[in-house]
Amino acid sequence: MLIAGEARFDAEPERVWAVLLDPSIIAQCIPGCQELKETEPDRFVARLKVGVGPVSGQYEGTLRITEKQPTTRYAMAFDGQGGVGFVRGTGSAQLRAEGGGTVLDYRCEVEVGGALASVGQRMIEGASRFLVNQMFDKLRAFVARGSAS
Amino acid sequence: MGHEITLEVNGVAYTRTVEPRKLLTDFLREDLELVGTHVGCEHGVCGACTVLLDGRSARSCLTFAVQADGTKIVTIEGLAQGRELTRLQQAFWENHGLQCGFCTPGMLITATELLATDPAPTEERIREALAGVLCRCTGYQQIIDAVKAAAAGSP
Amino acid sequence: MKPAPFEYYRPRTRSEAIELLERHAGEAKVLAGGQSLVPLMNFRLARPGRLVDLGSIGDLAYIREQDDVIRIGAMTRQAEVEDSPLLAARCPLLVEASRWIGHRTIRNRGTIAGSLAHADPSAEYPAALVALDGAVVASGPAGERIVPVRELFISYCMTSLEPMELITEIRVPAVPARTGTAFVELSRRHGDFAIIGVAASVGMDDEGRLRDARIALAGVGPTPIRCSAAERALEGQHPGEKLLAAAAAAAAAAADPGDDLHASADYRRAMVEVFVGRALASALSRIGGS
Amino acid sequence: MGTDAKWVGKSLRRAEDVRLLTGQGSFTDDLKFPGLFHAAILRSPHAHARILSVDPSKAEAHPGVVGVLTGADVKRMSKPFPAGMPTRLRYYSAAIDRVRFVGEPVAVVVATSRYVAEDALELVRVEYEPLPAVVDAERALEADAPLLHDEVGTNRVNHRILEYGDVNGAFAASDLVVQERFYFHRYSSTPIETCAVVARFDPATGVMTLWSNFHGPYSLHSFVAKGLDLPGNRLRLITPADIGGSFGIKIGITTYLTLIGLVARKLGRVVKWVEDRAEHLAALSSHAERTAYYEMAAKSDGTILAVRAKYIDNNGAYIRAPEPASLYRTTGNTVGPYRFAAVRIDANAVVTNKSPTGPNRGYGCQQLYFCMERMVDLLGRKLSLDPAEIRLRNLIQPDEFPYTTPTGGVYDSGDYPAGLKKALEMADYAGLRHEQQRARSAGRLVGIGLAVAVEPCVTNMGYLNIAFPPEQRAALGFHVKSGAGEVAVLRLDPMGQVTAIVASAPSGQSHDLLVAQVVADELGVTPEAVTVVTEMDTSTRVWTISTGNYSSRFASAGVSAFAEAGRILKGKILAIAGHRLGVPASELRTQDGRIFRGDSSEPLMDFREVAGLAHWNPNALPPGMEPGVQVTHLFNYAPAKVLDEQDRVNSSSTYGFIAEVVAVEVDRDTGEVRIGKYVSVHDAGVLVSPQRVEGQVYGGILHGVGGALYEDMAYAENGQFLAGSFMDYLCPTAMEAPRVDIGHIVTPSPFSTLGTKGCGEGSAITAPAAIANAVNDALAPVGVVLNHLPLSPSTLWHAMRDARKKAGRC
Repeated sequence: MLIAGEARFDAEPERVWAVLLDPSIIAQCIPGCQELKETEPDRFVARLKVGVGPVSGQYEGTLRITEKQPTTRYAMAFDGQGGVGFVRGTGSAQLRAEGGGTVLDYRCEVEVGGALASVGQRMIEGASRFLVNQMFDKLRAFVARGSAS
Repeated sequence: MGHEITLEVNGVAYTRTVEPRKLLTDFLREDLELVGTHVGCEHGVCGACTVLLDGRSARSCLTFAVQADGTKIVTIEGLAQGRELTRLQQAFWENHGLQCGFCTPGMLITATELLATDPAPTEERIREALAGVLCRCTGYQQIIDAVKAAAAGSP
Repeated sequence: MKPAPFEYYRPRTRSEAIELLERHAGEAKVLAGGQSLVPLMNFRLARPGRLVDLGSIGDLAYIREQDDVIRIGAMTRQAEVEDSPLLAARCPLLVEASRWIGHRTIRNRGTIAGSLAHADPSAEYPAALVALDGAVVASGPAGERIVPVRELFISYCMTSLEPMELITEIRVPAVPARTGTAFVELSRRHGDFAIIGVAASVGMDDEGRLRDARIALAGVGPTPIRCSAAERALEGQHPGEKLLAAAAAAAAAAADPGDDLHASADYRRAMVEVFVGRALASALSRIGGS
Repeated sequence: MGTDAKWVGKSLRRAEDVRLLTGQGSFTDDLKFPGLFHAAILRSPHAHARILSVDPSKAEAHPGVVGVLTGADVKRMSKPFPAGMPTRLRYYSAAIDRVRFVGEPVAVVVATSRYVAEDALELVRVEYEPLPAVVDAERALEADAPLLHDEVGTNRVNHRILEYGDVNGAFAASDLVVQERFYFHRYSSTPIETCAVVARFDPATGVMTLWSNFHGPYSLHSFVAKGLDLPGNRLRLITPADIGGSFGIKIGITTYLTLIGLVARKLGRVVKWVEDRAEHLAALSSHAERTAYYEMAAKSDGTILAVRAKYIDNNGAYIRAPEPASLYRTTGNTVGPYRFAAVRIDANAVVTNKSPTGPNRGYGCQQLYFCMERMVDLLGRKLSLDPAEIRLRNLIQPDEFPYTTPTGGVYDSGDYPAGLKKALEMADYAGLRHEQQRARSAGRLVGIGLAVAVEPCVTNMGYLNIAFPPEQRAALGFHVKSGAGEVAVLRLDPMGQVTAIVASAPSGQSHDLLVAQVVADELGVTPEAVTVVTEMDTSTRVWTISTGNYSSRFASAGVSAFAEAGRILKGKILAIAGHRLGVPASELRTQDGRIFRGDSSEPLMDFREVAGLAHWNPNALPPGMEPGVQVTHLFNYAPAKVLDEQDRVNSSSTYGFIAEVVAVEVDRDTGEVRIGKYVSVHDAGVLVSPQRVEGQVYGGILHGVGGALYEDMAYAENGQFLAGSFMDYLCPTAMEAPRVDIGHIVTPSPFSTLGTKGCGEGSAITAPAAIANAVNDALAPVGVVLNHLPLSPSTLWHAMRDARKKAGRC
């Protein structure tokens, strides 16, 4: 499943970049993230409690930053296992300055397995999009806060 | 964790303590040893677990036993009066309305409700009502014929 | 396939229910009819820590009319909606939509508010109430507020209700004079989730021009979709094949479907066009003379 | 056959129905056991992954948990299952170090309740390393495809090229050749009762007792014994009286008999596992999906000369016995009801990251006839021959029976043209075509589809050897197979009452009733007077390697066994009576449980007196006669011979015939298919109970309708299973079921005792073909040809849109 889109930020790419790579901020923006621990540079373990509507689950997993080109591009790989299945995938983000702000193009290739896929496939795509949007909304709020301060 | 519930099943009053998550199907089968109600999917599609709950058909796999506190339930075991089969049961018997018999509790309960509300249903109505119960043996034709026969039979 | 453990509460009053939701905000889930929630719990896709069962709150099941507004209690079963003579006369769209929900056995337990709160975009009542410009009464610790149904749905199975809020009533305007309504649906099997569903209502003035058309779609986006462009295209026009086709095409443009096992996005979009056409034709045919 | 049959041929009520109608049935999950614990199975969420570690400690510590079985235990306690083909592939009841399909068992947790066991499943920690997955069989054959079994070295785990007759000559002599690719998808009959197993191991005697709804045992008793690493006489399989349907699908239970047996043995507890629907759909069984390439050579008058076909069967992650038999079970009837004399089959069994396959109502036939009947239609279309006409030109004629097919089948009896003509007549074929013309000119998409097929019944074990190439078969010690039998046990108790003991583990097919009718006729009693016992117990029942409920056996082999047992028993009754009365037994007859001489209506003795004598006073019996009055009779079909060197085999024992006519309308806007008319004519030989036969036909048709239009065990490219609930796996309901008109023709089988044949697989093997032909006929005016299933509305709509686009471009 491919989730792609763009997110706009009212701040220059440098500022957006700083927010995007700040683990403490990321932890607050990933929906349902209860814990994000950096085990070594660019490697994290995470605990998530994700809920979309009535569907909810606990996941434990890892997140690796696999590529970093400051202020322009980064990529990551993630995987998580929960009671009813797993989620794994890769994502990349491309940043560019536009009209004083930043446009972030993202592409996420997400694979879902287990009961989530075999029973919940009807809802996964919609739910994933919702979660991605939720994350960017929060990120935008952080970026805005930073710009204001 | 346990909740005490009191309910009437096939005319018999029971009081039992149940864990909230216990499905009514499992309660009937395990706690009351009424194994005539069958488990086929546990997500409300196959209909094998259908019972009458306060006179209306309900999926016992989508109902927690705690929810049935204070209700009156009829299962397949409670349809016949003593050894006397109901007209519907008789019609199933005569029309080969069952092969393996596993969906039969759902079929009988659903058709019982249908005939109680519509004593002379059209074939379309019968099909629509029975569509809530899956059967993999009969292709439904002899079940539909049985319900028709029961509807047409003299009271 | 057995649900995970949970705490169970069975309040006797609304306020008791709201209190429980407030006390366990975020952890507690409302159990109304359970016909959507319990399957998810059996698969352990849903695992609420606490369930607040509304089954014993006495005054939540009713259907009555007051000042051309139909008021339906939250715990009114879908079968009761289906069977209601009042709704058949004053809000036939809801009756028609009910018949597409699962099977009778499901409708015996499923409730109208449960269906709205579950907010499955493929479900019938959300689309029907969007088309009818219905509203829900949301009751919470701060009292009651009226939420128009079109503001209720925010995404797949997500509503704008607060975690400690409860739908206690549904309000729907009674069908105005010289107005026809229709609910049509395409599903793989009888009783299945809609591949697409269309709720339509259309009125006609004394000159035979269409007025106040309202169209909502199920199954083609993360929420029910109201087809404003299609509605505008109909407003004030005399009905005709071309007009209906144009409206149907406009509705298809509003759809935002995805692919799944049963239907491609393209197919769903095309079916919006087909079924909006069918729904409008059916609604038009039902416009009474009086 | 019995011309004086009093009960055979009547539609009677079944005695067992009363218990089923009142909720008193006895299904496996209904049985009570003291000290019972409940198992739940942890399953792989990955299609393909290495298992790096399994840590059950948290689960073991969970309150209520008795213990956990992991792959390490399975490897230690059991042996890989045997396979019916030459292979190095190792298949265990749970994954050892690698998972190969979503839903593969990884661990078993046993607890005080199923609820608690499922709680603890979430506490078993498994570390996986995902591997690339492959779900498409043709893709799996490519050199760079992910390899499932390193020890095998290829995903093509079985391959045979079978050639019969002068294929090249026939192609050279033909006027035209039709070529096509087909895809027959994966679906399953999904019985409403899922699998259930209760296991108890007695360490003192070393006996493993397994209660389950397995409708075996046949050859799979050895399969389970091997898996459990037990001698056969230490494995006791018990099946209660009621099984909630199977249609072959529950044959997949064998690996669970093993797995639950292992956990019961490890933990020293009585353990029950009831498969839930999610487990059933993801991991139990289905038939093998088939990609097939066909070439059909014909003369310009429509005479079919030869077929060349390549079967690529997708058998999922493991080859589980009796697979890869879906490739070979139809060998004898490869030509169907047609006369052509040359066939070449390139048979390939391929493993992929899907769940393992097995028999599913029709076992190999639905794939065979879908392709064949589509080919005949395509040929007819090319030659502008009506589908009925081209079939009539190619059918085997009634005077040719018994007919030996080029592949070795021996068709016992039939009148195929009469069967097809009857179906055409019942459907008013000419009228339907006329209506179609009118509908078409009004722009409607109306189609008529035909399918004819030979229905093989009672598998000859000999065909299983085809999976081995001739050079291996020639080797000393090769396990040569043949035979198709069934066993009947019949006795008069000391009070003179009749008991029949059936070993066939019925799952709704009314074996009880058929036996009662047949025995009643043979002995001269009423069916109600016969008590039929159907519970199976491999330790106490008499059974054979082919005993069980599969391949439409019972009405053919089972009925023959009981008819003959009845005759033997009657012979003994009369011999005893004759001896006692001093009358030649040949002058005596039985009626209503009494014994008469000649035409006299004066009873001389009754069964009670005969039984009393035989049981209580055996020394008064004729010299040399065994005491008691009971018969154990093993019936075997003589034509069920071994496979010959040219791979020819009579793969079944009796062969029925099916002809169907289906009329459909396709909604041009939505692609929905509505079945307007469905006519199904069957030759099942002599009918013991017409109502039961009709029940089988209706049921078979709906499985075919489901397969053709609704049901799809769909997988994503990455191997994730997508149809994991009955919300997405779409079994047709009463609203989707067509009303069916059934017709019968009867050509008694000369091979079975009463002239009966089987009919259990029935129209499940023809309906997909008939419906596909009808849909293609409907869509012909819009230029759509569909040679794959399922025919979902979305699929049809896309095909119509693509055809429009293509037409627009031209």
